[in-house]
Amino acid sequence: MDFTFTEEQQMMAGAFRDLAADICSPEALRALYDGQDTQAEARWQRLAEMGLFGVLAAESDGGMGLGDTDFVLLAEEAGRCALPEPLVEQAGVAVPALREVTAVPEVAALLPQLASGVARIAVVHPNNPYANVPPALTHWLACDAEAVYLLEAGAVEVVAEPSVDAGRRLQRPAAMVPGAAPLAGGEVARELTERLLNRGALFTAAQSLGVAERMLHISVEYAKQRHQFGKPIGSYQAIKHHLATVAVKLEFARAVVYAAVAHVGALGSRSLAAVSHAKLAAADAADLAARSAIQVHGAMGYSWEVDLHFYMKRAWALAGAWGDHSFHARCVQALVCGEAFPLGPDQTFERTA
Amino acid sequence: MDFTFTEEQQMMAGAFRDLAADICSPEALRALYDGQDTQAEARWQRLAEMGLFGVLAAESDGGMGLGDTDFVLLAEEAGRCALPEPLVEQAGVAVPALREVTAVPEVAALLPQLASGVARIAVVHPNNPYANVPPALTHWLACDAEAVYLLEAGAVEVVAEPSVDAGRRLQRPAAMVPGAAPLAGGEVARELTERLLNRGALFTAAQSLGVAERMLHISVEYAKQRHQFGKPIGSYQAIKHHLATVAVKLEFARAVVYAAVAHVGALGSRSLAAVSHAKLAAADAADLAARSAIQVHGAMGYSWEVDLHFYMKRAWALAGAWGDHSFHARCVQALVCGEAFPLGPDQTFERTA
Amino acid sequence: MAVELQFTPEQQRFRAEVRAWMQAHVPATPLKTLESEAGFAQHRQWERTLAAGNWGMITWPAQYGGRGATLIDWLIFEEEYYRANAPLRVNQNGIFLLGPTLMEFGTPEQKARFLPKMASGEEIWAQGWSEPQAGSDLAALRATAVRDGDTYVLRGHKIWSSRAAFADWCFCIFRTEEGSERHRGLSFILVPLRHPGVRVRGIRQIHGEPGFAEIFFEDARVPVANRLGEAGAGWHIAMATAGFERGLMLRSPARFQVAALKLVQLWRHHAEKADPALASAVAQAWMDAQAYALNTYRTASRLMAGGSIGVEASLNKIFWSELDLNLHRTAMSLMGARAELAPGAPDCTDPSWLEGFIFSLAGPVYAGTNEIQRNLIAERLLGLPRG
Amino acid sequence: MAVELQFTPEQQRFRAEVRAWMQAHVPATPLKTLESEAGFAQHRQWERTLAAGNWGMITWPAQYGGRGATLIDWLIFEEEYYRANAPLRVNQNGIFLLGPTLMEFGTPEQKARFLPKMASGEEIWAQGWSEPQAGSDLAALRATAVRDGDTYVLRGHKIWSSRAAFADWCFCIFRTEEGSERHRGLSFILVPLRHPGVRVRGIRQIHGEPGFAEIFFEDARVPVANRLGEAGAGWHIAMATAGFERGLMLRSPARFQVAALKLVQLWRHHAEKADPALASAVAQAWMDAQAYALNTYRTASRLMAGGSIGVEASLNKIFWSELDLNLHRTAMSLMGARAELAPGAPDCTDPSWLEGFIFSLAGPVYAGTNEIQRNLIAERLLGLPRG
Repeated sequence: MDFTFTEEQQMMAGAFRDLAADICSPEALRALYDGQDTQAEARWQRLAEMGLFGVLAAESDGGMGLGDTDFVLLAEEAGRCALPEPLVEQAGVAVPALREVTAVPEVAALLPQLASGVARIAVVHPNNPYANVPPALTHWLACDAEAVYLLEAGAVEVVAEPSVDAGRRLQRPAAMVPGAAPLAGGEVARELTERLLNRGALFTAAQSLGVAERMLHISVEYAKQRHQFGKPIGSYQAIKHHLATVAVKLEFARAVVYAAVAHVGALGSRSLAAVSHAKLAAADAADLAARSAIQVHGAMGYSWEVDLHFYMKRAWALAGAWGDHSFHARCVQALVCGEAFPLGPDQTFERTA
Repeated sequence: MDFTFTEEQQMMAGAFRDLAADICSPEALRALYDGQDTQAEARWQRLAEMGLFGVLAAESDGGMGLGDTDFVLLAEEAGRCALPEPLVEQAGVAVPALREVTAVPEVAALLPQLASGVARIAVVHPNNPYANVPPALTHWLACDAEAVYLLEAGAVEVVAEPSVDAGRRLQRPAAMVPGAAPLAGGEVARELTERLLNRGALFTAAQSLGVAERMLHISVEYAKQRHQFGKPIGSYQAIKHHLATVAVKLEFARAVVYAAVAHVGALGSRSLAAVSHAKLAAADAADLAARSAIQVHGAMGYSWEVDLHFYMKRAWALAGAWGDHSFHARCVQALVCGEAFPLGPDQTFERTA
Repeated sequence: MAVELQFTPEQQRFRAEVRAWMQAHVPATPLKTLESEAGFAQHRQWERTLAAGNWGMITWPAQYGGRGATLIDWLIFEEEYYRANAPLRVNQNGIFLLGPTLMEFGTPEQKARFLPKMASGEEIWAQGWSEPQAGSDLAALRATAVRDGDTYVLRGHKIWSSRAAFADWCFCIFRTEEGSERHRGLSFILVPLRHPGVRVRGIRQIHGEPGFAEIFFEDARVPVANRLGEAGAGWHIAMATAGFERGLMLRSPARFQVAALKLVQLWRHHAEKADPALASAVAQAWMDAQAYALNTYRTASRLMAGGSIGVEASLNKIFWSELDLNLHRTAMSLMGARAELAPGAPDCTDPSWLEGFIFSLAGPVYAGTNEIQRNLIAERLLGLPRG
Repeated sequence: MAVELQFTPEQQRFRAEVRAWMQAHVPATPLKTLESEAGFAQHRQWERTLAAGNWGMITWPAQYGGRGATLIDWLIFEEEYYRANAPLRVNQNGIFLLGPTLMEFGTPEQKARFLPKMASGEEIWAQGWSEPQAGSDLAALRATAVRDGDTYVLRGHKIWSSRAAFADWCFCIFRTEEGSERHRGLSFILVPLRHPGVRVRGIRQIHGEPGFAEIFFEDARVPVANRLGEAGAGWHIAMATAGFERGLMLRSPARFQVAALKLVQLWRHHAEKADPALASAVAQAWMDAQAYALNTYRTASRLMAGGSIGVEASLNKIFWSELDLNLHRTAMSLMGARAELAPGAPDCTDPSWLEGFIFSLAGPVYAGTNEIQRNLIAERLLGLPRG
């Protein structure tokens, strides 16, 4: 029983954070918002150089062969810097899913390409209808309860669905080439689809933690320097209590997200509840952080010229991605109120439903 | 279109408030809580002397022949002083209900007695299973969707159901004399029962307003005189914001309750929604006032020796009386989300469903 | 018997008249946003149409282009206005804020010069009060107007000025007494925006449009006759204007009732897969909009019976801003994955939800933050000691 | 790989051992409330039973009657303790607060004199810190201990002293330096409660039972040897004790997880007629109890890896107190008309909900109000300036 991350895990996250400060600074996001995003490919290359796309890939595929726990802090950093590229979907969702079907030759061939970042994949799921698409997309991973498809980008007709978050390039597949053969069907497809959603939701929750902490940090700094009525607004109890309340929500959401990592590879009601709980708790923390940030910044927080809005919009976007509030809330309500698995103080870390 | 009360209406409420200060002071409530309540009959007499039981009774029955709007401020005062006796149930609920069935000789004979306070009635309804019983009870008014019964006290076997609010003497009818003849059945009974609930819920909401305002007042006074860290706690922003938030909730609940008075005599979905809205808004205001009062008083508010708990317990009790939260919330949800009547800005004062 | 909550036959006739006119005149296709130049021009034209129908500001006296209507009539007008989905009022700073202020403090010449063109929508007004270092703490403002014969020379930097990007005139507060502090030595001055030494720069909002502007005064000269009231009376007059802003006119309930109705319809569309708790949020939104409407009529009755608006303004501000935020947050939850889609995205079925949500975020902070309103309530209504 | 959230075989064996012992020893019929004299005696007896099984305070070192158990073992013990519905710990002031304080600051004689009898449940302790004018602002306390040779003469009035109505001893803070102010000149003194010059008066709580007591010191004399630490070190020691109070021991998550499970069962009983929004409140209660448990294990891991508890204590205090309040408010809503029924009313099916609700109301205000905790978080965790 140990809830602490290893030094290696923290160092890798720290290294990514340093990289992000370089390639995904507020200035970079401003350029992107002003329609001059020339850096997408360059960012992708830098992420690839650090090997981030291969964290969950097998070493035999050129990956690091690490586990979900090693990835969760990276997803958090991707949220903290509001990374535009879908690192999380490719490295955290698609790769581990495809590792379940390496028997399929095209998958075996693709995995090393995905791990190196040469191939770029977008993932759609019934609960994630709008895929955040990488630069120079090469493949789609699409699924429903019946079947999972791996398709070349050219084989899919797409519709662009611009987001209020200019850092997300959303597309929706409009039609696939007729008669595309599914990667998997039946039980295998059902399980793949469930695990895809588990990882998508959990690593989205981790991003929400990161973006929430970023907004809290920005608000605290602003509250220290902005003066009103002759003293820093951060010395007023109302401001203090807003931000302290965010800190509380964030602290406990963090524990829930980290604990849920152990469930993403599993199936069954207890894992579904743990993942949905994580998604809800992290989204709530990010939502509160955003509203409190506006309270603290006043009209200033409402301005395009202040960094805050990059992270606020990411928080709004993540709330609806990989299962929206209703989906995850109904999931927890049905399982808990229906006692789908034993509840109680001795059950905190149980895995099996 | 006029939302103001007449001087007469305000004077009558003021007179009752003065009387309450005399017969229903915190000292009187303390005696009652300490089990030495010798004043119930005396209080009843004083209420009768002021003619309060006859406010809604016909002048021909010795009443004042006034309307529900004239009674709502009195119900509010009954809440403000946490009156133990069921003035509201007898004068505000039973009398107007019985006036609909004066064709029944025993009703015609009873009304003058109820208006004068000589007769004392308790009212049970499917949504108000525990009746607050007056001293020297003489009659029961009991109803369900099928039938309405008027019974002599002796004819009903009752079970005492003590409340955490020592100011409420609750009883539940366990059995009636077999074969008692209903006052009314069929459609008449259904309508009587619906209007009984409307008045019971609306005048309970008015009492919640009064008890909420009392708790706010007590908290404000305490916050002015209690010092911590060298200044009155009422000068701290956290305390100010707690109490200001109560004031906001109370202000708007008041408008909702006063507007709903016009609906209690009517039938149909719009009236049900207006009354349920009033019950919910007033109960929410009282609940928030109680929690904020505890916040302001600290451990002191938690003590038997401070007046606050008399009013806090009344607030809790009223929340479940005459339709609990779930009943009224489901009612509004079903009617509004189901668009049972036209919604929109031109509909604010519509009466018909 | 009082608390008579039915409209009189006259009021019902008035409602019918407004409804008929709106049906006949409200543009079938919604106007472009008034935060764009083209949209601003369209909204200016709409104000002319309203004025032509004598609907510009019905509560104003007839001699200024009004109808001398009562507050109740005003509320009825707004109900029909929003019910008809009529355009936003680009003229609102004029008709709700400066207009009443001019009537109270203006000279006959000032009234004659400014009110008719305001009424006709010919001149659109902006408000120039806040400064980078003077937001909630307005008395900290620094912009100066130095007297030079019959003119004032203006220097300073105003910010968060609504409508200013495309408006014609701005009513501002300047420090006219050198070395004066806080509330003293301020004057209320009317300044043309297309004028030498006046530079206007739009501030893009998080939705990308310039909802507000900054105004830079670089030795701009205006006649002393543009000063409203006495020199040094600026704070007093500004507080009166703020009173109008916090009064009943600006945030009439109809807007929220229309939004609540839309939310109910959104719920019905999503009910099958929605978190059942959102049903209670939807019902709460309707109840709150209804409560806000009822309390507004209650306040209007009080005012018409000779009362004056005081701290209720703060109660109203908190209530409508929280109701608006909760209502739009509920809508965003209901829309799920679609909530983030930008106006113009194929699957973005109704862009007004995202725009409304973003606008609602500003509610608790503008026109006096809700924190400040709570302090006012605690001190003025509840009588708690100042911090 | 870290974040390994499975119990070791040893930990699983330990859980089984606790479970078996609890099954064998927890009284079948619940004890009377420890706020009554008879109930207090029953709870004292239960402490003796626990001590006999060496379960009194498993985290204490063996020489003081403990098992030197880890924090994780402690959490497992609590899970089984609450799962078995075992009695409240009448001994908690001793084992959680004074015990650790004595181990850190006591002389060998003091440890030998007090710890064993504390461990055995023979001596039950009360806490005597607050005074009528010194609640949240503890440094304002006035009670004095005047040195007279080898004794202190105690004068003053303590209040909100938990367990004091029937306890044997009280650990108090007195002003030992005449004319000293605020945090200076205070000493930490152990006082017998059945003692000349010491008068204890129960304070009835809103549920009618004396949950707390007032203690009046009227020239009570205690030996100087009863002082813990140096004269004037009282504040420093009290802060250490407060640290233990805010630490992990006192509010272990199991209590809330058991309550959440009961709430789920209450929901299932009322689901048919309940506001569907209450389903989400029930699910939230379970999620929050789970989150509190997870975060407690997370903190425990950090502490076992050599970290120390700091401002997390404030985060915990806010989280559990709000979770407890929301959980019980939801239960009261679900019970509807029955919620107000007093224990003993025929239709009062489970009095623990009303009692728990009333207790939960105190959560946000005792052990440092949540306002104060938020100030601490803002200043110590977020680094915001002091007000």
